Parts: sequence; structure tokens; C-alpha cells
Amino acid sequence: MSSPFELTRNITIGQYLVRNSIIHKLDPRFKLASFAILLVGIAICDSYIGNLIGLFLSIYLFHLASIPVSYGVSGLKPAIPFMIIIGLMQLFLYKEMSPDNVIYWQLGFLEVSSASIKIVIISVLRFMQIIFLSSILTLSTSTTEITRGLERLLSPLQKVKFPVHAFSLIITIAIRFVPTFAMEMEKMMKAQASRGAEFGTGAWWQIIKRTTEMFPLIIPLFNVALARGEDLILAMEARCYTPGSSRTVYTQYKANGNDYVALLVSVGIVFVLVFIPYPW
Amino acid sequence: MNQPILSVKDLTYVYMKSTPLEHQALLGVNMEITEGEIVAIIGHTGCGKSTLIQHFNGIHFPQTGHVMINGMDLTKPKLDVKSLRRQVGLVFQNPEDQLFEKLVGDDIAYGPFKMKLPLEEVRERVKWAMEMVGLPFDEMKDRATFALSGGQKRKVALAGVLALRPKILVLDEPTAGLDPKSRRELLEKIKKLNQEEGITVIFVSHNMEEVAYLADRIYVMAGGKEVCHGTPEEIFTNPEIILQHRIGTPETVRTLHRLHEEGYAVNTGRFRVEDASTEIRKLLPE
Amino acid sequence: MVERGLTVRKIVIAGVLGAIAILLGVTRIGYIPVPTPAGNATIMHIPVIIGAIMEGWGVGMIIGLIFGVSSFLNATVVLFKDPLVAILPRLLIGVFAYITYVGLKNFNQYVAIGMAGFVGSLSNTILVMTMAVVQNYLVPGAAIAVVLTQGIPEAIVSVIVTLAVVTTWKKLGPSGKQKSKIS
Amino acid sequence: MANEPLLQVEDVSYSYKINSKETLQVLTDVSFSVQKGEYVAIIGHNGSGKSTLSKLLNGILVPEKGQVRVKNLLTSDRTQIKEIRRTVGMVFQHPDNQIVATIVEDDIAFGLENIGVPHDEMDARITGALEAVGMSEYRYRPPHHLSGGQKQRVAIAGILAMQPECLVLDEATSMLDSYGRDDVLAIMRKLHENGMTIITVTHHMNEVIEADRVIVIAEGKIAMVGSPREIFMRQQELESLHLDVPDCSRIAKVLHQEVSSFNATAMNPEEIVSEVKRLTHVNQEESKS
Repeated sequence: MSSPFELTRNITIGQYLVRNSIIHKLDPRFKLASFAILLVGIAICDSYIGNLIGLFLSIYLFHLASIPVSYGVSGLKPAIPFMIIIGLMQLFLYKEMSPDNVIYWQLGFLEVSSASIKIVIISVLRFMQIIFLSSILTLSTSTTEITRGLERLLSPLQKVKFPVHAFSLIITIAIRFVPTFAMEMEKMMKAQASRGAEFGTGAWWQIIKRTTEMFPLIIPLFNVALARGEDLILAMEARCYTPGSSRTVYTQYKANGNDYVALLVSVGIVFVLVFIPYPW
Repeated sequence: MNQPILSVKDLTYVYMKSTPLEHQALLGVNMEITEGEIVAIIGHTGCGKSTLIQHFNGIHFPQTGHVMINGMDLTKPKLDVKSLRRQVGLVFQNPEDQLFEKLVGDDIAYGPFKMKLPLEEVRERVKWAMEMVGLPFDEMKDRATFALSGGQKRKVALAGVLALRPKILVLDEPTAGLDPKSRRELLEKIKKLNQEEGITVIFVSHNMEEVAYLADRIYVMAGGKEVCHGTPEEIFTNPEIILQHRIGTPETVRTLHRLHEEGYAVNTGRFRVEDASTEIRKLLPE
Repeated sequence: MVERGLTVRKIVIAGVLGAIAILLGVTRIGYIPVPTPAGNATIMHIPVIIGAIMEGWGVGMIIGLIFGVSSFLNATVVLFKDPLVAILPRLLIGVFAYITYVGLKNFNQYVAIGMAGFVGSLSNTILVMTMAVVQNYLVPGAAIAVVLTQGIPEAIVSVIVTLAVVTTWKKLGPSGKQKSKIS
Repeated sequence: MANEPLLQVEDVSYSYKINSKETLQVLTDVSFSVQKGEYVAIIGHNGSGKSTLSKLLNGILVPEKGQVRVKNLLTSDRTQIKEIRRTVGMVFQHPDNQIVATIVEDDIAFGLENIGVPHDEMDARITGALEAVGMSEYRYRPPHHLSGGQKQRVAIAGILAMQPECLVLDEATSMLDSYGRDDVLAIMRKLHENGMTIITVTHHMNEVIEADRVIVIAEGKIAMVGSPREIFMRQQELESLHLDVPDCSRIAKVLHQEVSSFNATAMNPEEIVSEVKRLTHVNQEESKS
């Protein structure tokens, strides 16, 4: 019998898998940039062939990263019911006014046309690629690296007074405290349960009752978080942190050949996906 | 009437079973506690003591082995968890974090209200619980919880558990982080609950002065098992156990052990300041 | 005391509330079981609203971004695998909540906080649904139905939670001579 | 060059606003100074004002009345605040709430980045600081996998890397278990031996035994100042301030009452043992002769 209180088990932020692959070793700046470029390509590409190529390439990336494809597939599974619903809606409700759109079936405002079939299939393919790509990114890059990479990528924005470092510091703090709060929450759930707490007992329409029933968890969670925040403010000030003042940087990345290759290949793939006029 | 109120037999527990993070927390614990006792459970961080005490009120259930509490078998599938939790009150570490009602009285009344008791009875229980922990009922019940000091908040949290009227009170590090004054007050209240109300107390602690002050018996845990148990005097006189399990000892005991090492004949288990003084006095010339 | 830009306080509050937004998203605590088409009302956007009330729209926007990205990364529904639906609308929750709060706070603190909770929550639903229509996931009729059946209960939940958390933290507390239930 | 104190607190008063009308006076006319290399313990029960006092030492709070000087810099001078805070480093009570980053080494780098330490120098400083607290093997770990005591050691390393001249520990051991506390106390001892100025704020009497000087704070004022030995002798006064005396001091006192030649100022097991030895030895000598 497993305990209902093992919260930490369900936390999947930072699913980082330690491997020694080419993908893992990429400079996070370049990895993030390549990821972004590929996403844009996938979002624009609306041909069957282009999307199939994209799907094939994203599966190949798992191989490159020495990560079993099953990790990506498991990300797809929970989405299937919703995909079916959305797919059906698009299938019957999507309308397009174009001369070569063939309508196969029609009933009232419902219609199935060549355009609606295409949009369903393309959406499914696109969705799979996006899931696979983001899985590879999060499985091969630690959250720390993602944050650092993001900070460096955004650093040109400093010129227009965008507080890049403060921004990445916020994200770092958020990621840093998720496991802490999760443990806190776990303790809180146990403690309130021992005092007889029950959740979701009111009649289904009693919104207020059902909400206030969660108070024993929600209120302490926010209180503890904000109280910790107060402490952290002092600790950061005591360590000479002043927002906006100049600072040096500890982790420095140096891009090597592989990184540039990765970027170029990504641009190449986008070109292949978007600019080649495929027949379908 | 020598039936133990709580008994643990060959209890094992594995966290996150069948995941990569699997972690064996308990490897066959045995324990017997008699009604009216105060028992301390001590041991290094990660020895399994928190996991063990969370079995006592149905937060965890035995994976293998048995836990019997006041005649209830925790391995039975149709266990009435609610009734178990009324018999065993569990106070977690830093329990003041769990206060959520704006008013002291409301927070303490949370448990009794959840038991669907009539208002009159709830009030009686809150009043009793507050007085047991040393919070005057009339003066404190309408106070705002967030305006209290750390020590007072902890008393409110303890009262919130006491209001369930448990037979057994289980506390995880009850005085951690309190200042000496609040610490002493809280320890006195716990002792009073045991002596006047007959509540069986089980507590986990790192503070050996506190263990020496409260406990009738000590269980020492290490690596997911109980390694020995006995009265404080028995445990503190045993230098092997102390060394092997890195049990911190009260300063009094440390002094007596030092004297013992120097070849003086002293009883090393005399942990109270007065007793230790008497013990040393015997060595000195008239 | 008006301090410009991001102070240490703003950075830290945004960080810890962002952590709560992530935590609520990856565990079940973020869902309150009340009757809606989804089967529950989410409170994941409430840290955004609270951040905006406490530290202004900028902080609200950043927590909104964290919430959005986290819901994008954790999305199991295709709708939220689209950053335009998952992230963009979330940036504005805090802005709406903040404007509401500032507009009403001189009238009455409690009303201001409650309304900020309501407006912030409803803007979340409306903006997400708008983007869903724009991006062709839903037809306008379905989106309006969702706003009414999911958005309204969520907004009510949001009012209750926001009020409770903010008044506790700001120590607005029991106004005057409130008595406990057992008196 | 006269022996200029590292830290000077002069007639400092401080009060908190409870609401628009009421204020709560927490410190009244407190004065003391700390010399370089000194080990000072500030002790008092909760609400005595000791935590406020510690926050005045590096300019987190600025005195309402009076002044605080760090190496002759006024903490009220906000342009000097960075210099003041790199001179006086501060470790807080809750180990979890002072770690900013997701990896131990990044957290230690945080302070270094803030004070603009060049990149080439950082690595050596991080290595040194982690070694000083015995946490080198945890350099690449995320902090949430560490125990409370280990986190606190990381927090200390984060300050040490900034190479302060004085370390203030604001109840830094109160959330730790006994092992964690012993580890932190051992680090403090070692740092002090190497010349670091240490100010520890605590409510545990047995943590002040090693201090050169103890300052007892009660109701916002300095109630007693002296060596630990002098302070422990005033057992009744301490008890009236809700402060404990170490058990060994109490034993020594009891024994002194019965055997007047027993030194009443013994305050740890070693000193008790040596007193017993001295007296029994004398006794043996006497019986021989």
C-alpha cells in the first residue's frame, strides 16, 4: 500500500537524465536557440511530408541523446483523450473558404472537408514533434543549465534596460524552492490529516465550502513561502546583492564546433521543413 | 493489565516503492509501549524514526509486520483511520506552520469540529486543551494567531492536537527551535499531561537534556532498526552504545563518563544535575 | 516608499510565488474539486494575482510567465502545448488584477483584494479561451460556454482564496472585535 | 595606528512600528565595540532585541538614534553599504532560507558575483570556502538533498568566500540537530583560531563557553558583560532573565557550596574533572603524609 502523502514522487520538474551524449554536452545557449528555431519551423510547416520529416528527425534526436524514445511516448499518453476530442471538434467544425476545399459530408453546421481532415492530421503530427522536442530538451538539460542558457541568450536585452539577471534570478529562486515547498506541503498534508482534515466532502455545488476545506493546506503554504521569502531577502542583501548593479559571472560557456554545427543543422532543418514546396 | 497500548512487530517500510528513488526506511522494528509511559525515540537523522511514528496514526501503513494500537490492528484493511487518529495525536516538527485560522480558538477547534461534535463539547475541549498547554481560554481564544510569538504558536498547535483528546500523544522534535524559556514551559506541560491526564507520550528528540528530563524509557534507532532500549540511566551508563550510535549525552553524563575514564568510581547514569553533583561529591574529601 | 525597478523584495516574492505556481501545477493541490466541465477549479493562477496585489503588475507578469511556462511544459492537453495559449494570456492576469486592486483599494481593502481575485481569475479564463479561438482549437460558442461554466466557479474560488491569503499575510486580520466560532 | 575597533556600536536605539500610532521600543542606548579577532557572544531570550541588534551590525537595519561603525564606515551611509557588508558577513537562523541557487557551487558564487570578484579568482575562492566548512564533496549537489547542518555549512561557505573580516551568526544553530550544531560550532572555533572575528547571537548558554566576551541583552539593554566564567557565576540574575546556565556550572556551584575549595567557576566537563583530580590528589598527598 503506498502512502497518499508521497508528494515528492509526483514532481517531475527537471526530469534531467544524466547521460554523456552529444546532445547533453551542447552549450545550453546553443541548445536553447536551436530548440526555439526548430519550434518555429514546426509551427509554420503545414505539409504532410514536412511534418513527417520533422517527426522522424525528432525521434532520431532521442537516439543522439541516448534516451529511450519511450520517455517521449510516455509524455504523449495522457494527452490522447483530449487530442481525440479536439481532433473531432476540428474535424467537424473547422471551415475553410477556399476553392480547392472538397466537402465530403455535411449536416447542419457540421461538415467534414479535405481541409478539416488535413488540419487534424497536421495538428497531431505537430503535437507529437513538440512533445518529443521539449522532452529531449528537458531530459538532456538540467534546470540550472536552462536558466543559465536563457540568461546568456537574453543578455543583449540588457542594453534596452531589461533586467536580465534579476529575471533569471527569479526563475532560479522559483526552481530552488519547488522541492522545499513540496516537502513542506507533504508535511502539512500529513499534519492536517492527523487533525481530521478531509477534502472534497461538501455537496458538489457548495463551492465555498469545498474551497475553504482546502484552507488548511493553502493558507499555510502561502504563509510559509512568504515567510521564507522575508528571510531570503535579508540573506541576499547581507550578501551584497543589489539589483541592477554590475556583477561578474561565475559560469562561463565557450561554444565549440559541435554547438555551431547544431545551430546550423537546426536552421537547415527549418529550411527543409518550411521552404521546400512539398506536393502534399 | 500489562497489555501494551502500542506494539510494533517486525515493521518494515520502503519509500517510493518500485521507483528509482526507492529507499528502505524501516527494516524490522520492534517496540512495546505500556499505557502511561513516556518513551523517547532517539537516533541519527535518517534512522527511520519519523517514518516509524507516522505509522502510529495512519499516515503510513505497515508494508510488512504489525502495528497494534490500543487493540486496533493497523494491518487490517478495514481499519477505521478516523478513530485511530482520535486515539493517537501526532504533533509534527514545527507544528506552528500548520496554523491557518485567523483566531486561536478556531484553529484549536478545527479537529473537534471535524469530529462533528456539538458546539458545547467543542468549547469544553478547546478550553481544556488551552489550559493544558498554559493558554488562558478567555484571554487567548479570540486572539489573532499571526500576532503570537513562536513559542505561543507552538502551544496553539499542540492544543489543536490535544483537543482531539488522544490517549497517546506522539511528538516529533517538540522543542526544536524554541528559546530556553518556551522550551522549559513546553516540557513541563508535556510532563503534566502524562502525570495528570495519564496520556501516553512518545517523542522524538535530539536534545538529550530533554530526553533525560522527560523519558521513562528510551528506544535507540539506527539504520531503520531499533538497536536497544532501556531507562535513561541504562542507556547513558553504556558507553559503547553512546559511542557507536553517536548519541549525544547530557553534559552531566559526559562529565561523569570523563571521571569514570579517569578511574573514579561513579555511577555514570546519574543525569540530573543534583544527582550528578551528589555522585561527584562522594569523590571529594570532607 | 516608491522604489523603481526590481527591488530585492520584488525578486524574491516573485521567485517564491513562482515556486508555488509550479508546485500547484505539478501536484494535485492546485485543483479544487468543484463542479465545472473540467471536474475541478484550478488555483494555479492565484499566486500571480497575489503577487500582483502585493508587489505590483511587474511581479504579477513575471509570476504569470512562470505559471505559463510551467503549464506549457507540463501540459497534457494539446491546447496548452501551444505557447500562445499557455503563456501569452498568463502574462496579463497580474496586470488586470493589479489595476483592479489599485482602483479599489482606497474604497475598501477587502473589496479591492476580492475583486482583484475575481478579475484576475476571469481574465485568465477569458484570455486563454480567446487565444484558443484565435488558434483554431475551439469555436467561439464552446469558448463562451467554458468561460461561463469553468471561469465563473474558478473566479469565485479565486476570490475566497485570494482574500484569505492576502488578509492573513498583510495582517489585516480579524477586523476589530471578531469572535471565534466557539464563543 | 591606535587599536581601532573593527565594529563600534554607539548609543544605539531602535523601535519597530506596530501600526500608524504605536511603536515598540526594542533597543535603548546600546553601546559596545568589537576588536579584530575577538569572539563575542550576544545572548538573550526571544524578544530581548538581540536579533535586531545583529541586523544593525551590517546595515540591514539602520539605528534610529546613535550610530554603528564598521571600520569607521557609518552603516547609515548607503554609498558604503557594499563595503560594510563585505566586511561583516552574516549567517542567519534558517538554513533553507539563505540559499539562493540550485547548485551548491552556484550559491557560493552568488556573493562573489555580487561584489564583482573576477572570474579567474572565483574558482579558488569557492574551493577554499567549501574546504573550510568540510563540504567539498557536495560542490555539485542541489541544496535540497542536504541536511540542515550541511545547508548551514554551505551558507557559511557562501559568506567565507567573500572573505569578510567579521562573521555574525544570528541564531545560526537554533534550527539544527545536535550533530549539525556541533559541526557548526567546530567551524566557528576553527575560524576564530585562524584570526576571524566572530559575533554569535544565540539563546543557548553552552554555545557561549568558548567566547572571549559575553554580552547579555535583556529588554533592549545590555544587562551584563563579561567573560563566560564571570557571567555564569551570576546564576540567579541569568535565571531571572530566562537564561540557562550550563549544567557543569551548576554542578560546580553545588560542589563549591559543600566543599568550599572546589572552584565554583568550572564550566565544562574537563574543568570539573581537573578540579576533582586536584582535590582528590591533594587529599591523597595529605593522607600519605
